[in-house]
Amino acid sequence: MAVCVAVIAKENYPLYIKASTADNELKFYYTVHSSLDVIEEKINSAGKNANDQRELYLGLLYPTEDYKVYGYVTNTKIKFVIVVESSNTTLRDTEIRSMFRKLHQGYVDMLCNPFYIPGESVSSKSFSETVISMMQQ
Amino acid sequence: MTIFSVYIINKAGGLIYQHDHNITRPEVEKTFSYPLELVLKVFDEKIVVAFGERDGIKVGHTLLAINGIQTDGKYWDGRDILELLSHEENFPINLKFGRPKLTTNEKIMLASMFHSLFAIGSQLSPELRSSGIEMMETDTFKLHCMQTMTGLKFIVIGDPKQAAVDILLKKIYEVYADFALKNPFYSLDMPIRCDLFDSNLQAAIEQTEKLGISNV
Amino acid sequence: MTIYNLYIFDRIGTCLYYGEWNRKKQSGMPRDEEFKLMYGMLFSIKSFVTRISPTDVKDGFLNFKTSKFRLHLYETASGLKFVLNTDLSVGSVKDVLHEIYRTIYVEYVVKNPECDLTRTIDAELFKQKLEDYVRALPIFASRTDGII
Amino acid sequence: MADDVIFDLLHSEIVAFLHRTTEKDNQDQCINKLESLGFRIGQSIVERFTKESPRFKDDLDIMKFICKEFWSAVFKKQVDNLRTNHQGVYVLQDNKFRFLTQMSSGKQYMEVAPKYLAMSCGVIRGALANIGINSVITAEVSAMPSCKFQIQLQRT
Amino acid sequence: MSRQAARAGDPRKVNGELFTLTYGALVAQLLRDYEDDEEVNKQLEKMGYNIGIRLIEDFLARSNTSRCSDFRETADVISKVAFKMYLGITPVVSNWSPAGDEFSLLMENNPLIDFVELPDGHNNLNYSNLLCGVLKGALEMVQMDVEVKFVQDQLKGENITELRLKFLKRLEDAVPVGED
Repeated sequence: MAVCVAVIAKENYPLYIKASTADNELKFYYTVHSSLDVIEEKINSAGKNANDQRELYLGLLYPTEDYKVYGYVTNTKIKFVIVVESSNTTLRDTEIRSMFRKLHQGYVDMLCNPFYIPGESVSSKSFSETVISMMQQ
Repeated sequence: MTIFSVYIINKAGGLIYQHDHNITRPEVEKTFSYPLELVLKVFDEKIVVAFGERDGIKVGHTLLAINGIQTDGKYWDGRDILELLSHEENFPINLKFGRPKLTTNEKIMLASMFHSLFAIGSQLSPELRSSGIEMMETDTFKLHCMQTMTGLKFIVIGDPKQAAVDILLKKIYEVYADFALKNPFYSLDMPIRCDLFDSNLQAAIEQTEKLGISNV
Repeated sequence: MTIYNLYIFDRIGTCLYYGEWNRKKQSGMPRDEEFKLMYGMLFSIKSFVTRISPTDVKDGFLNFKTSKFRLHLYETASGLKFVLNTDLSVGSVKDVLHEIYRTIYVEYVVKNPECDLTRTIDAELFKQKLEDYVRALPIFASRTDGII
Repeated sequence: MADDVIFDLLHSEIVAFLHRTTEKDNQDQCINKLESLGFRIGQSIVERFTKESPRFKDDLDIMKFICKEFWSAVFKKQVDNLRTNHQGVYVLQDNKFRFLTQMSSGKQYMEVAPKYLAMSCGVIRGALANIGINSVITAEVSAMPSCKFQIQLQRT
Repeated sequence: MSRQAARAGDPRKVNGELFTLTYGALVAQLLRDYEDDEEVNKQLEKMGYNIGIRLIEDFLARSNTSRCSDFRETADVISKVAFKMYLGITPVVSNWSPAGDEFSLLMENNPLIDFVELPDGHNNLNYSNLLCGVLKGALEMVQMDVEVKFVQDQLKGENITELRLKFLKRLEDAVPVGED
């Protein structure tokens, strides 16, 4: 399903990034990186608009030839990015939303581990399992 | 209804009469395998259940007999009981537990204990000119005490629901006056040993027990 | 009806609290001696009751009465003893004492981290709550109020 | 509710533990530790509480959230009064603060009140920090069980 | 949907999480301060003991339980009443010793370890050791001297969390000074 999942700290450095294949990791690193500007833009523009723009899910950030990049930002300014293949037409908006919800829940639980130090890169086994399950569906 | 026992205590706290009327003490016999699922301890030179309850055996019960033979305090057949029960080869073993009958010494001790409790009860009174303890209520019995002008205490222990105990106490006082005091061989403050006293007391108790029933 | 006084003892006999309302007579000894005598008496009564009882006791001693007052005991499984002296017209106060334990002692002593559970209670809030509670009881009536 | 009790007792014991394991003349260290424990708790708890909620509009929106939903969840009631000077200082008054209600209604134990407030200050600061507001928080008690929290926002 | 409705969680759950998170923060802090698993276990047990001697009063006041005179009864009350009341779980009572003086409490969902992933190198840490102290302190107040320890822990990859309680002795009521 997802080919890349990333969690970005509020200061815009990656806390976690996972690609479906190791070869692609560097490539997606750039994809994710360039999506951050779009996210910032979306958040800032939302602030000026009406109340209904205050959803956490940001929708499709941008499509490329091969991929679609989706974004989500929590109230604590943690950004989630999910990259899927453009060729995958079975994925609707609702599926993407539910993937983000799962990711968010996983992140919240991970943060609640008392031994995790907020702001450090994520090494939790159970969080990884959540992400991997999203890539294998 | 039920009257359990009667005590008469002289003004010095000495027990001068005691009668157990209607006491059925619980006894439970059970064969145990090793290890014993009860915690026992030595208390007052007897083996007593400290913790753990099985089939009617309760905390506080005394070990009365082993394999049908009575225990002798901490010992049985000349052997230390706790030691005996710690060895697997002595099992299975049949143990009889229950509340043992009070010995005469214990009754004398309890009487003198009550004698001082009676006085402390009065001393700690928050109200002027209080008597000592006249009635004591527990979940298993009620104790009634009447002290005469001469300092003699008549005590009746009965079922918590037994009625008319105060009448019985007065009656016992009369029986005492008629059959102990008036007996030329009775000397004051000494133990009462007198058949007529016994039989009249018995009759008074039985009458009270019947009265209790009709009152319900 | 009248409440004379209340003693609260811990499991080793320390008097944690003493309060008195319509007490008419003092014991004629220093307070701490009185506490020792009271606790000693309760201890002996409990022992007396378990020995003399014809059957197995569960709660054991509940109360005694003299010609002038009734002493009530409520003991928790943790060994706290609440002792209330009332006049003779007052019946069972088990519920009252349980309520003092549950809503006042537990709330304002046990849950007050500054209270040491083994020492005399000095928490004002506890004392005030207890005072309010006792004075509002139907069985509390000062004789000076002219109640017959 | 019964499980409030274990939380209250745990809180009291953490305070007592840090109090007895820090030196008498260094009680600031005890307060600091309580504060930093609270900070970490605040970070986690706010992440959970805001999981389903829409994004905040502005600082005031955040402060209202702290006074209502957050306070209710953590301290079992809402803040009684919220005031601001519109220059980044907010004063939250709670007339019956959770950790003081069973201790005193008046001046008794006033001198020990700070250690029972330190963790809470940390929790609030941690929560605010995680939703993007750095702040300095002080608690003030003039008569228990009432308590005032002053939150000074730090703009960087 | 109103903002309130969106944010206000189930209060019971929220409170449980607050407890779990606070406990977690405490353990993490102790581990930083003491750096030694055994020492942290010891401190946690001590703190638990202090909580236990207070919690028992709340428990007795709420449940109106009288003193237990049998360890099986104790086991039942701990599992079905106390754990249920304070942690919302009912551990399974099992593995009784032949003499009836030892049993285990089996927990599948110990709320203390929700979210917790133990860092490497802490195999001797009994993360939930507070519970041992709580039980020990509480039982001591009702005249039971009991040894409590963890024998299995899901945090260490075991299938279940197992707490073992061993009855040591009955504590006697204190005899007042000057009495027999």
